[in-house]
Amino acid sequence: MSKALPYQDIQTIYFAIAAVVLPFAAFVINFLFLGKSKLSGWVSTLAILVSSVLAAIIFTRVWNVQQIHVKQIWFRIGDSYLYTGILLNNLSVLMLGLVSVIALPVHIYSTAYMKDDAGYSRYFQYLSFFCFSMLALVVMDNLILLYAFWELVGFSSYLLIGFWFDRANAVQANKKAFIINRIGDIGLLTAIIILFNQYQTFDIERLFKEGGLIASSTIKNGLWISADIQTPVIWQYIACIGIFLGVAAKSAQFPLHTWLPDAMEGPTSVSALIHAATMVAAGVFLLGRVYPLFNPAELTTLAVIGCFTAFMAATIALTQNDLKRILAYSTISQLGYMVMAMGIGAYATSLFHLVTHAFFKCLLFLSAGIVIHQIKHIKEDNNLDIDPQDIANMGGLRKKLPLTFIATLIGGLALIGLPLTSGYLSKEGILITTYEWAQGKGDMMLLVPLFAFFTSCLTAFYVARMLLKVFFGDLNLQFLNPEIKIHIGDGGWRYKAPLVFLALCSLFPFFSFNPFLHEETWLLYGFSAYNSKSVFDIMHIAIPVLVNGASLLIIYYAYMIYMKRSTIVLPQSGLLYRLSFNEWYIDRFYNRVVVKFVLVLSDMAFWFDRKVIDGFVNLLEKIGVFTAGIASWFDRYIVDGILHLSAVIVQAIGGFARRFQNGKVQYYLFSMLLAVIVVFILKILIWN
Amino acid sequence: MNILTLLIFTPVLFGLIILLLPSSIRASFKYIALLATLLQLGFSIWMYLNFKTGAAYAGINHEEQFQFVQKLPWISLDLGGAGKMQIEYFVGIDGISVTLLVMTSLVLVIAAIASWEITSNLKGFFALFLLLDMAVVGVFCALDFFLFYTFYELMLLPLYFLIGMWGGARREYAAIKFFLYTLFGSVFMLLVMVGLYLSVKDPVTGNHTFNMVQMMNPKNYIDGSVFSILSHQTILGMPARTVGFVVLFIAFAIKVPVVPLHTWLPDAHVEAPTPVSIILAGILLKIGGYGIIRICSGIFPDVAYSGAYWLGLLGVISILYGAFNALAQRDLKRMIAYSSVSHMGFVLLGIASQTAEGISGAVLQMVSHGFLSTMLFFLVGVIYNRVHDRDIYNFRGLGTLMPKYTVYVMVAFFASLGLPGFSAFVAEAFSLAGAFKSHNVNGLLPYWMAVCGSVGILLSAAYFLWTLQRMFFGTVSLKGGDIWKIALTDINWRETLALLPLALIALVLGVMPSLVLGKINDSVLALVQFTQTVFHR
Amino acid sequence: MITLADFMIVSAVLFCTGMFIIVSKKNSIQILIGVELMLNAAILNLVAFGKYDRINNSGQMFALFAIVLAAATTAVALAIILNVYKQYKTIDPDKIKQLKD
Amino acid sequence: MSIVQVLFYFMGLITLASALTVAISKNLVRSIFMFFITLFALAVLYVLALADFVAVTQIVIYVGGILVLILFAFMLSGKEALAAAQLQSNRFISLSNLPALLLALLFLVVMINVIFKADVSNLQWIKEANGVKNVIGSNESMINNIGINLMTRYLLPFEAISVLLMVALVGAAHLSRREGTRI
Repeated sequence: MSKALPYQDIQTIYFAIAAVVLPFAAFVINFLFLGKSKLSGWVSTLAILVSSVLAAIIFTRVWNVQQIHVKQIWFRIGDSYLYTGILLNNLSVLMLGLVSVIALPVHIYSTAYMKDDAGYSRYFQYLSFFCFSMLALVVMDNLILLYAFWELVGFSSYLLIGFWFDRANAVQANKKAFIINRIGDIGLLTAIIILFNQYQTFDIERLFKEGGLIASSTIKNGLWISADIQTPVIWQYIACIGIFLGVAAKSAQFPLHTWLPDAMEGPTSVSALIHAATMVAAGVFLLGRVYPLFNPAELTTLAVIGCFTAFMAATIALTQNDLKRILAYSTISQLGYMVMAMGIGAYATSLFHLVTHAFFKCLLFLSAGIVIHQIKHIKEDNNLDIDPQDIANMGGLRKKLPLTFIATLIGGLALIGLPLTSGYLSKEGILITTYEWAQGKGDMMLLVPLFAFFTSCLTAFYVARMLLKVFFGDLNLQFLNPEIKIHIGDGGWRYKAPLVFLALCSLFPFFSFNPFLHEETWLLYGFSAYNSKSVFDIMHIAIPVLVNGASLLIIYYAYMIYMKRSTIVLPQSGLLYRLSFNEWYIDRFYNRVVVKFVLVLSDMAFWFDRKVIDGFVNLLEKIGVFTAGIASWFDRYIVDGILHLSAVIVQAIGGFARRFQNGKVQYYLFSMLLAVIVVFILKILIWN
Repeated sequence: MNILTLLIFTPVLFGLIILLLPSSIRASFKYIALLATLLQLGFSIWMYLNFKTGAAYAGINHEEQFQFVQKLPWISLDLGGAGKMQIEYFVGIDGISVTLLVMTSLVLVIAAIASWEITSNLKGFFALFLLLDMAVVGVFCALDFFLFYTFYELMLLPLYFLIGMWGGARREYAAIKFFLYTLFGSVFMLLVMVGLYLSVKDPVTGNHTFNMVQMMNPKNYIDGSVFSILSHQTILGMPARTVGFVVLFIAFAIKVPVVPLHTWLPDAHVEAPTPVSIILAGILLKIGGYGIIRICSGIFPDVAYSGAYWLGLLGVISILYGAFNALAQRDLKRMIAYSSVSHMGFVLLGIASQTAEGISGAVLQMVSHGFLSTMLFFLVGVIYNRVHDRDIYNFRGLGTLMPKYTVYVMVAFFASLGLPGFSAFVAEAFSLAGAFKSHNVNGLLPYWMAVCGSVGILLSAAYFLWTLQRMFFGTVSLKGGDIWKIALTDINWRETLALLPLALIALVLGVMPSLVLGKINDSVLALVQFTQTVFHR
Repeated sequence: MITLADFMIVSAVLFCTGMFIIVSKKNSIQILIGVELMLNAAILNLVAFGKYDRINNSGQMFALFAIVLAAATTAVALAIILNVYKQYKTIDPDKIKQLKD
Repeated sequence: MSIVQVLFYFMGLITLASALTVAISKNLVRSIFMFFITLFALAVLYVLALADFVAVTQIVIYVGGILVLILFAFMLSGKEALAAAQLQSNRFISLSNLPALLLALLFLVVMINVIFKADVSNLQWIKEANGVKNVIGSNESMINNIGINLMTRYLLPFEAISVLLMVALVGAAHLSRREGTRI
């Protein structure tokens, strides 16, 4: 420990360490010793239970009280030291508490939900590992470790999405999730490297605290000036873009959102914990951590992208038939709200929405899990060939699954943002702040609150559609297959307790005793330093009234459509419908253009490698062989040839001479005479 | 007895024993080889533990700071008027060598374990294996250029035969390609070596010397000699020192390998038997990186400084190009071979940055890649041994058939793609950080290089995950049908014995990089200090 | 007046005829005849020049010697031919190729 | 043109014609007889060259000795020789004879050339001989002179030749004796 701390703080730190490490210990125990045992679920649950208790204690000790930061040297590289440490401030303890508190019911739920699965222990290994990474992520005090756990969170998400690794879709989805997350990771890594280069430290506190290194650096004349380093300002933008990529990948913001709907291939309990409540919130958490880095223009961009994501995801959710996909898009949409809130400066409101959303979305997913589970039961009991997640098959489950219905209803209403729910508090806060923010920015920026309102209305519609299709009316399955037997119910306490707990947390009293005014939420006081102070005016009443009124109207409209089938329905073949149903063709675009492009590029690279580089090498080789051939030819025919030629000449002369030695006396005579005559002739011709 | 000498020559001793033993007990050869490598590992671990750190033991260009030094006259010829020819048996290590030595010894143990699969001509195989063992260890220890070169060349011969005799279908092509490539590099290296020899005088004895440490001191260069910095000699119109650097760099770049000199690697890997692949990827490539650090930037720091941009560029190209190529492969071994190209690109990028972070990252990456590529090739060997096929498309759903194997594959893959917690992450992150920082520190590399380099991390995720998804996940479906299904048994204790230490080391190095960085820091700092000051006017 | 040149031309033609016979004929006896023709050509020359040595008669004297010697050689040659014929059953010199290497 | 000259040319023509017939003739017997004619014609030519003694010797030794010897040899050599002789190419100008013919013609050309170039009639010693009248007259006999010279001036060669002749005769006798196993 670098500095002397009071005993209680040291204890807090140990608590924090224990809270983080316990799930890891559970993971190790499960991995090493409890390979097949059902005990593993309870080990993990126990670990997370203790973690959440510790987190609660830490929360009470740190929240709005103090900030604790301890660090220790991890290793030295060159001249710079890397530290490992724990930073407990309002943000991290909030997240610490949130993650462990959400994880606990999910664990309990999972022990029941996964009980028949062959990979039960493996599931809890992964889950514990995820909890460890996520908890560590929120308490780490430096960017490198933050990044490390950031990626480990992605990795555990990868493992969990591909939990049923023999399903082709699941492994496609987890690959996609990891790679898209990798894009974000690279952005984040680049940003971290840029910051390291600029400030020579990874320490979050030193960088981002009030009056810290970030705050004291300036941008002037196209240069980004910190204490002793000047960098072109473009690198500040790139750092922000990098962080945004990280956020977009983790929190499923446009354009990197496409992995999240596919990630629903994992077990539903996983979707509830990771892809609704915690991991996807890590992006927003990261934004919260590095908030001071962004300048107003960048924040505006952030707001616009968040708003766009919210709107886009909501439109897609309108037409999806897969229960989990609807929820996934609604998650994207709500995350868009959070990012937008960060962008407009509603730091605290954004985090508030994060928290409320975590609860009600987790609740929704767990309920959906029960619904799907039960439909699957029906499917298995009756050997039907249906998709258990398709809401077209459902209906009327209200009576069969009363608790689930109530839980879903509470979650749904919170998602819409109707009063008395926690969602109302946080969402209205965002909408109001958006409106206030846009007021001073010109007409274009008014589009942001406008779209935010519109998205809210859309939310009301798709939530209503989902609720109506699942719980109201009659069970479509029965309608289609009248003879099926149905034995379903809410399930045991391990299903019910988490639902009840989360449903309670999704109601207003948990956050504020005033069900209508979000300003009175205790959570907001924790971040007063960042949150833009807003004056209380008429809009604070007008906007909620307006939005809720519109929502109610929409719900009524949906009710008319789906229950009474009396109202005009938008055509299901129009451009808008197809756009929505096909998820704006973004995935298809990625597959057809980006992935193809990369694959083509890699094929080209390989072609280049084989044909050009290897071709060149082989050409050299051929030239070599050819030269060698020439050399050997030369050797054989020229060098040896000369030798052979002289031999041949000698031989020829010999042979020629030999022919005179044919034993014929006359021939000898003839030759002799010939020689004589030649001498004579020469004598006459030449020497005369 | 000097521990380094012991370390270098232990394997040869065992190799001789194997040669002398009758072939009738050939089954015991692998145990003898394993014993030799284990003994070597013991020595290197002892050295690692006794290795002193601190600025006073930095090494690099201070002969007295090297540790475990042994210096004996080896070839000493009186050439009359031309002075004395002075070649020494001079071995010693500093921070950069020590970690690589430990890595090498461990990889050799694994390679020895992997040699269980060899069934033909065991005597020849293990004798060559141990000869190779000696040569690679010798390269990391040698401080005399002539000795270095001797070991360097000595590696080629056993490798050529190991690939050419125990390899796959196209082994002869691969062996020849490998041999020619590396020979091409080293022949020119010989010329530069001689040039350096003629340029450098030992200040004590006044003779020409092959001592590499002496070569790093500009004062030892004879005025007007070819490589003297002051004389500005030229070769073919280019500055002589640049030519010398480039030639040496090419020699080592072939080993690393740097695009476009890499094409021997996939062929050699694909055709080589598993233990040779392991040695190739685990150790040989590191010799390239080590050579660039110790010799290229040690003896020609001025050129390394001025040419850093191009080095970095080659590094980035290697990263991206190797990654793209890996993405296009369908042969598992070839894919891993290309991924090696990509990962070694980080080494080059780190070295080019000439920052402490970059070079430390590069060395760490070499160590990490040594373990990980060993693991990867061992894993490929496992599956190849069972069904004699490596085509990614021919497998599906191995995760169900071979769960333990899949766990190791996942560990190896995720460690390779730079998952935090494994060694490659720290190495790659700091290589990139160093490359990025370099612009501010010494202005060598532009910012974008680091950014482009990081894209390589993304691509490595793409090809590893694609392979995982294609081969290991999904429902079981094999090209060879039920025969394969029976053949594909999960890993046995021997394979576990090889894989588990590697996986643990990758993990431990990821969590505690100080195990490596602690030893190399002083040397790296000294090197950075040295390259930036010594040869600059 | 018969000039020396006339004799010599006759002798030359005779000589050449003899030579032709020697070289071309496939019969040892004919070859012997050729030899005799050539000798005679020589003798003719000797005789013709012998006209200009009245005192010593060297030309005629050597002509006589030559004739006598020719007789002797012919005798020996014929003996050889006969022996060869006994040995080889032929007198074609082409068939007798023991000298060939 | 005197009668002597005509005779010379006539005899020369006979000599040459018969010699050529010897050369051309494929019939061995015929060629031997043609040779006989040649020798006679040559004897006449010797007479014309004022060497009557030589001419006589020629006839005696050649015609009487050598020719008979040859005929005997021919007869002794049996049928095969005869047949072989018959087998010879009967054409004078044939490919196998061509080299020989060419050679002979070349020699002829060269010799005639030499003869004309040498201008034998005007040789130094002939002129001198003419000067001191050391020329045999057409009406004097040289037999006396030859006999004296043979026993005085050319005694040594005469004796040497006699020895030689004896050796030759011994050799001929040795060769032709009937033993056959030797060689």
